[in-house]
Amino acid sequence: MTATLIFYLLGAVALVTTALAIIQRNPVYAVIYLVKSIFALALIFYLLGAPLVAALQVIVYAGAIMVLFLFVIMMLEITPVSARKSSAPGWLSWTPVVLVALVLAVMTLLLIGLDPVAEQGIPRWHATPRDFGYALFNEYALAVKIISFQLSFAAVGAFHIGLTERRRARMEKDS
Amino acid sequence: MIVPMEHLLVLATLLFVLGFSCVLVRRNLILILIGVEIMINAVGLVFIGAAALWQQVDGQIMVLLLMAITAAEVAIALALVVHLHQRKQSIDVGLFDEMRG
Amino acid sequence: MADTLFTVVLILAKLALIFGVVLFMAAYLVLAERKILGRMQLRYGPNRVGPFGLMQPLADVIKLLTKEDFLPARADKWLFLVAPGITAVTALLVFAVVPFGPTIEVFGRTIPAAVVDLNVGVLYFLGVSSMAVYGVVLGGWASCSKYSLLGSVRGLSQMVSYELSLGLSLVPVIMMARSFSLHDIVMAQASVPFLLLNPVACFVFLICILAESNRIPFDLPEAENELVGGFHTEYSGMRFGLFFVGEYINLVVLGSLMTVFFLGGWHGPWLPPVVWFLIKVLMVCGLFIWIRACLPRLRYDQLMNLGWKVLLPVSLLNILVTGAVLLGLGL
Amino acid sequence: MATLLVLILLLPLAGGVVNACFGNRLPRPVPVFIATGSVIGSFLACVGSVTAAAGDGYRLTLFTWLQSGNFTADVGLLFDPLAAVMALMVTGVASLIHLYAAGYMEEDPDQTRFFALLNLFVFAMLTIVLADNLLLLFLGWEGVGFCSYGLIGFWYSKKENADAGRKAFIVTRIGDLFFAAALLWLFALFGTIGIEVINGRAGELAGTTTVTLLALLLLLGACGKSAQLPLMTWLPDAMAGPTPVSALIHAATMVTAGVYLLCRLFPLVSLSPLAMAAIALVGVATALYAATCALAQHEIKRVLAYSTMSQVGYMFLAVGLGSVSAAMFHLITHAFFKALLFMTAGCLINLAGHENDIRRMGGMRQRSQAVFWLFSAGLVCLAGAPLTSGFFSKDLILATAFAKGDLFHQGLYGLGVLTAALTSFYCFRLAYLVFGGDFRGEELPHAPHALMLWPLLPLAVLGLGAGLLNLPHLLGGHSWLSGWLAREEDILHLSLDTEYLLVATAVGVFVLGWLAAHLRYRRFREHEPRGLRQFLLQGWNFDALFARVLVRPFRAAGRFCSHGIETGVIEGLLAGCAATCVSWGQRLRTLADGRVNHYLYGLLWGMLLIVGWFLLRAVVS
Repeated sequence: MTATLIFYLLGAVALVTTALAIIQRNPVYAVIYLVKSIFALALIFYLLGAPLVAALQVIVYAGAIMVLFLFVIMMLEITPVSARKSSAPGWLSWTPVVLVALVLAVMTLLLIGLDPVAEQGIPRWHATPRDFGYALFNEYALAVKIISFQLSFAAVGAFHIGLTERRRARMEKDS
Repeated sequence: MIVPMEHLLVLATLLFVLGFSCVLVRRNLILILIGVEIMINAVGLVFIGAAALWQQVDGQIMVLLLMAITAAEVAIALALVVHLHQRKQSIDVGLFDEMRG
Repeated sequence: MADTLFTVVLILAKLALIFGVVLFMAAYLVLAERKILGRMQLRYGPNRVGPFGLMQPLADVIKLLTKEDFLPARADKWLFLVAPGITAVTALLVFAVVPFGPTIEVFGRTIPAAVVDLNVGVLYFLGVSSMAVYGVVLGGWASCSKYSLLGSVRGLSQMVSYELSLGLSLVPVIMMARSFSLHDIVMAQASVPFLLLNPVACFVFLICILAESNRIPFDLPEAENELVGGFHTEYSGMRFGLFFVGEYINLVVLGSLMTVFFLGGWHGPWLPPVVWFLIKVLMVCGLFIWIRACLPRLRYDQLMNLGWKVLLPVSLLNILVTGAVLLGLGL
Repeated sequence: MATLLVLILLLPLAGGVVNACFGNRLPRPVPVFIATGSVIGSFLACVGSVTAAAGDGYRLTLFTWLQSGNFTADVGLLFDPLAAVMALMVTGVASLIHLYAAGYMEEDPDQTRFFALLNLFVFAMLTIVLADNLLLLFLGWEGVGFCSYGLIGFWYSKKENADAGRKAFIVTRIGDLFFAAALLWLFALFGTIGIEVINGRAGELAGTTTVTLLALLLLLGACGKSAQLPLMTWLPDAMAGPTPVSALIHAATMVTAGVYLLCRLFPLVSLSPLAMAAIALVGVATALYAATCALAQHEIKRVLAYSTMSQVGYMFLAVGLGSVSAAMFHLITHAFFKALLFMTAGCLINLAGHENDIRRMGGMRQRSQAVFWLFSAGLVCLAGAPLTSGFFSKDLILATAFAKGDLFHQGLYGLGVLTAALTSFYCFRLAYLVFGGDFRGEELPHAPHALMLWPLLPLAVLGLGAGLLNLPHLLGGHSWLSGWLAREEDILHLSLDTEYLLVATAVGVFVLGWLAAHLRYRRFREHEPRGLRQFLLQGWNFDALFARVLVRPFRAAGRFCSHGIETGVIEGLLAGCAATCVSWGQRLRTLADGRVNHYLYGLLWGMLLIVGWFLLRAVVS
């Protein structure tokens, strides 16, 4: 009972903060609201029996990805002043979005109405880190490897993109 | 039983639409990326809900993989943002239209 | 219903206790640091307020509270006000999972000597401590000052670099304890602390928490002599105090985590467990102060190189070695 | 025996290939020796193997050339009496012409190429003669066409020569097309292309339209090679080539290939009376046409070219009359005396100082007695003077026509006699113009090389005496050639009176022609070619006619295709398509405006469409 209430509360928080995040002019605020949204989502994950994923959600999204965003925002000195100049979505530009949202909402409701499984509630259940680890490294070992490769590719790619001309020239001279 | 699955799906859909509309409407590159993150989160929520519904850990693993992919994506994307900012001193996506027909 | 009520009351009681103890410790750590530093530099340190200067923390608090709460003109008001709180609160939040003693039996029920005993305690610690950086970053950014912003950016990159190694250095601990729960980790060290079993992980962890706490030799975000105080340049009064206290709370928290992960927690002969725990935490804090007195500050690129090119490979290798050894021993 | 037979073919081929590949690196006279020696060797091999041809002939399959499904083409040789006679004639005349050419071409810088082509020509001609299947024959057929092209245009730096070569090549190609069609049809009918098989099974087709059409196709093919109506226009122009070429190709061998082809497939061709009549008619018409044209020509070689056409027409007439031996008899005698005439004409041209025009000759007898006698010998043979070979062979054809008895053949006979009278006339016209009176040109004489005279002597002897080969019974002969060819039915059995009458007619027209020429050309009179004279000089204006009837419509069609269809329709269509694509692309490129969110809208609506479709289906079901 309490859990259900908390779920709706968290869901509302997530929706509101996300909505606030996307209408911010200042990207720093957007990031902060999003962090809140991520926290709410992480708690929902916890409620849904995924404590490990909830923790990872906080560590990875809030602790690393959003921090990276902040880092870039600050490094580029996208101050509220300069941000104000560049991005100001007028009311008109939201109309197609609203339209899309309406269509999507109708479709979702239709889908839910059609799907018998959706009627079921989500049972109380929770996955221990042990279950999680076993499944991850047995059934999904290949996926883990592929993801690892992808991460290393991304590291190399980011390094390459991040090289400035001067550093690139220096590296070529060295090699 | 915490909550009906459909409510969770509605929540995820709304989050997804919010993220998508952010990507569609905003012109700030960083905010567009944030919209992408929101969408990925919404997808993760569906995965977690499905995992709980079927009481299978697979959905949670998918979320973990999703996070890894997101991390890679963000690394590249932010590097690109820095690069683009170096070129134009701005991250307004409307300025980067050299690929137009 | 009564059961739930009892649990809530108990948690609140433990919270109050921990708040009190930690804040007290933080306040007197400040004094201790000043005293020790003074002695090490052949000075006296504060000794005017109260006997041996023991009332000095109280005086500081009064001073900070009565000072003008200054707000820079172009600052982002809301964030500027919130940021110091984040630092202090995240540091305190970590304490929720730190066990300071064995479970105790009260009125026929088992009560863990921690606010909550999460089964993903380690991840909770990592998650919350990764939030700590927001206080530094947002505070510096909201000040709308070049020094503050530079301090924030430094803090950010430092945090991102070292958090990875921090997490990875804990993986061997989890592997050896076969649990994410801090209580289980402590129980696993009943005979031998992990410091002796896996000194490499302990060393990496130590360096990383030094960086996390923004203390010398990793105090680049504040660096008085280049950034005029870094992220808290523009802060004054109680908000500065919050940053200040947060830093020392952090010191205590990290000290207790060091104790939990590597020093065997409350385990120890003769003395009661809580006392052992306190002694160990204080020893770690003393080590921190000692390091501050002895080491120079790293240059920024040295800091980055150390993080990415030394600590990260070492901790990764350590995981491999630990795993191989555990497999070899058939554990 | 097989070795000798192969050598007949292989020696000219080897000579040609060696000369073509290495001739230019060999010292000057060596290529000539190789060429001449190889042909003489081939002739000797022929002589050596001639006994094998007696009776049914000798067959030799060397290897399988092509195999595809049930189609098989062997490289096989069929050395039967017909082939033997032809091969002997070809190699023999070719040997003498090679010797002559060695003298004639002595100073030409390009003689290696000349002799290589000449050798290859001999090889190709022998392939036609010896082939045992039609495809191999066709290969030789094309081979002689190619060599003829190369040799007519030998001095290709002059445009007329190159044009003449092209004309010969293209016109004969028209005939080849019909021959190829006949070949394919025969394969379709019989499932084989072996000449003997086809001849053996030809009876199955007796009386059908198919055989008529086949025979007509073969006739058209033969017409192309043999310069018969209507594909005859190339031969006079082919005189642009060197004289030995004219002698070898356009008198003795290649132009008779058509006759040989018809003789080869005579069992097939003879099954259709209609086709036989057509052959006879084509033959006599060409004979008459060419004789009239020869009356008005100014150039000595063109006169001879038209006479060649006329004499080949006689041979066609003989085939059409059903007398293979008469055709072959005339073919052989004609080869001798026409080769002789051409080569002597070459000597005369040299003597007149490289002057072709007989109006600028005259008095040549004073310049060289030997040439005079040699040329006279050729001319009397051509004119059909009694007891010369030409007299016998031509008389045999005319007698055969007369012996058929019906009105059609009587008409043919009449035309043949008329042609004979014209032949006699133009022969003596030539003789009077060349030898009579005084020299009318200006150029200094250029004495012919000794090698250009000595090979003519055997030809003169053969030309005068070859009548012995098939001497009729009237004169105590035994029609040896007909016997050798196993064509006893060709031997005429006429009453003595009729024979005498025919001989008398022949002698009469000969004398008549002589007298008329004597009266007209005893003294040279210059005439402007005008009216009928001009008409005849231009070969009845057939070139102009063809140009108007064939070439111009063809050009117009080509121009229509290239300008109207190619440029207008095809390129227009393509350009239109391209322009449409470009304009649509220009319109569509505005869609790609480089705005990420616009792309995303497209993505979104597409996704919604798909999901909506599935939803709709789910709702409906």
